[in-house]
Amino acid sequence: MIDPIASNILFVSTITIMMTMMLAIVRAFMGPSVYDRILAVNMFGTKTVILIGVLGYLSGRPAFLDIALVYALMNFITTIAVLRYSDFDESPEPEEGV
Amino acid sequence: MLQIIGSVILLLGTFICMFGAIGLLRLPNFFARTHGASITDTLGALLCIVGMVVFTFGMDDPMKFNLLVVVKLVSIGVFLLVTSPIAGHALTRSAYRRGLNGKGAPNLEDVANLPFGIHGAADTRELLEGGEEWVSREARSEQEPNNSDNLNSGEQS
Amino acid sequence: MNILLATSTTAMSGEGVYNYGLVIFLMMTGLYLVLAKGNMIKSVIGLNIFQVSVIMFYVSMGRVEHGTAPILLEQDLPHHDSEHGHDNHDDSEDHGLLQTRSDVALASTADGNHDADGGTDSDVHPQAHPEDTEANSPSLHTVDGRTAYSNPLPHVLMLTAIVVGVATTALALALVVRIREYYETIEEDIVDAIENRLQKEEAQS
Amino acid sequence: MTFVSTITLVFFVLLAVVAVAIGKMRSLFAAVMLSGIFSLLSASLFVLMDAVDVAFTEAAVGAGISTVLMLMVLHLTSDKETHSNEVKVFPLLIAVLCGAVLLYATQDMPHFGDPNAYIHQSATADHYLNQSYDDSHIPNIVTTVLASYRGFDTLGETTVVLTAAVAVMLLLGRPKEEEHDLSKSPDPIIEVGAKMLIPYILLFALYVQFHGDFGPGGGFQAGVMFAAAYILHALSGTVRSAQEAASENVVEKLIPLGVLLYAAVGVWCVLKGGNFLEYNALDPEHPAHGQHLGILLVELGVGITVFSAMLMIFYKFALRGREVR
Repeated sequence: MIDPIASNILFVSTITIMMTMMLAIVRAFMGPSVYDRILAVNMFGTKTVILIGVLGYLSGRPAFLDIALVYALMNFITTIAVLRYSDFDESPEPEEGV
Repeated sequence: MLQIIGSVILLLGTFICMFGAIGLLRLPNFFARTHGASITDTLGALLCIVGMVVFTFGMDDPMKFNLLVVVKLVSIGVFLLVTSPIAGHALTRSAYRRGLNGKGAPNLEDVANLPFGIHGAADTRELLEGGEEWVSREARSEQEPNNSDNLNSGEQS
Repeated sequence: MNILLATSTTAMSGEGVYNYGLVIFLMMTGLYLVLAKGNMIKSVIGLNIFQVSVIMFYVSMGRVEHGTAPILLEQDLPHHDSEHGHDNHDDSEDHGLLQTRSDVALASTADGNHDADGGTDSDVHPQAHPEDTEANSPSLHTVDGRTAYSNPLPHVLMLTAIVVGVATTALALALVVRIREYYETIEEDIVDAIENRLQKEEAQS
Repeated sequence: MTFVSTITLVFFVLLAVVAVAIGKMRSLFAAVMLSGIFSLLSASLFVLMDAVDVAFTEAAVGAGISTVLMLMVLHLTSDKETHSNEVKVFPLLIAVLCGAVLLYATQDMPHFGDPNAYIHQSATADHYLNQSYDDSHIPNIVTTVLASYRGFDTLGETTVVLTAAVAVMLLLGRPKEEEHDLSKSPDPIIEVGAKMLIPYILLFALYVQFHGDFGPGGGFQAGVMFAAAYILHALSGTVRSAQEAASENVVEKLIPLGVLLYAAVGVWCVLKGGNFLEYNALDPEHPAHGQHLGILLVELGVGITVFSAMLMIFYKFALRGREVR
């Protein structure tokens, strides 16, 4: 059973997380350097973890936190991979955004 | 009641995340932006996790596989706490070594003079000698041009 | 009730067909990338977008409003009875998806062996009081007193499709790597030009 | 519209925006990073649409393995689009026309989330939802359908993974070990931190493999996660160290082993007097036990194949090395 007040607060939290995600997406679009994008993607991943957790509570089935755990893990692996393989270009100058 | 407390903590965490995201968007350069991202990845995310744990303790119904959920939450928290500083460190370091200059970029010579440096003073000195664009002009003029170790060469001392 | 619904009326539940519109937009973005971009990696990314859009299409078809994931709630496992006639949805007694598990439960209570396999995990804790849950919780997936599960079949199809998709993507990327090693480019038109020149030279010699 | 469907709509729109942005990015690296975001968004959407197993797979595959592979290929090839970004009329025309036709066709489609839609009324859906627990005593219907009702299909999909892995091995064999880029350890902090995590990742992968009957998860997801643990080992240290943990020879043999295990379960069913992959025959007294056993073994086979195929594909790309330009 989920308290109605708590449920409303969860709604607000979900909206906040989504706004956070949108801000991160904007940063990923803008760049300007590749590292900004990596940072934004990394943060977006963390926010996804939390969003999926909150959604689990909202739908009353928090057993699905497994997915969030996988996300936390994969996010890390992606970041490390990016850093291993990111000798893409010597010039760190701004790239064109959207 | 625990549910309300938990969700309020969660809300606080999400707000901190949003502040961090605003920082990510508005701060002037990469090194400053890492602050915003770090806040969301550590304090914000952890508050969210703590909120969810408290929330779980407030649930008293058939969905009461609380222990497993709490274990999962705690492992997510530990995971985030371990991975995001590592990722942040690696990212900033790699950006720094790749020569991402900016007003926020620390002066490596100053750092080298600190007693502990970035990874100990010796290492930082080595960085100074083998580094790239971020090295000061004097140092760069001295070093030979073809010394650009790539990102992966890392610590070989 | 087993007739294909040819027209959608506002009286029906559901939220319109916006999902299909957005899925088609995604699909066409992927298609455009595949067709228009000469860069092979960009094409592969376009294929991935296309793939995700197809997956999204299937999964969105499997969704049910107020539904939940197709992992049976403990209250729906056969040792529980979750029949709660709510109220006035008189015309929907034969929703296949929403069919209660309670009739199954009644039919199978004689088989006392159910608990031994499925009910031992902590996810399906047997001390359930579904009555309380359904009366109080705002986030329940109960329609007409029956739990609404989303359709598992699209999920299964798409789950395997994702893994196969990444395997085939790896194959495509391997081809891209080989092309790059041979032609030293990953742009289609340059590869074409090189091929043409090679053919001409062959014809001349 | 409920709250959840509103969020779903917002996510759909975000997904479309990100897709367009991917198309517009000149830098392929940025496009790959954005496709990571795309994958995360789509997985959130899967959770919103109650497809937790699909979300799980997308989480492990799309956000993890796929991005890693893309990055490796960018490293091996190049990361810039050389051509300008102008809109090409003919492909755009085709896309718009196709989209218009498809949009026209959606008028007859059932509404999003409509429980009266035919897909939910069909006999299969009804059977899966109402009978699967009695057939196999597994609460996760997706697992039952995947491994039991549609066992043939999954066997085929596993074979496709095997085939793709073999094809990648054929294309990218002949490693040039001296030149590859994971021959040096990157950073002690990354290395130590990753080493701390790897055992827990493996443990969690085992949990996903064997808990797939009760929650989201199963062979596909667990296989990818096992592979991810080894990939993390390679990325945080050297490929050499990962190969010491799982040598290429062994991995190579594991790829067909999983498919063979899967098929062997089917043959076992035949020998027991049932049809191919009819697990009921495995335990005639308790058909549900037979189902459980069969599903467990089959998922194990899938897990082994997916793990070894993904890891082998990673090895092949990692050991390829960049041509000297």
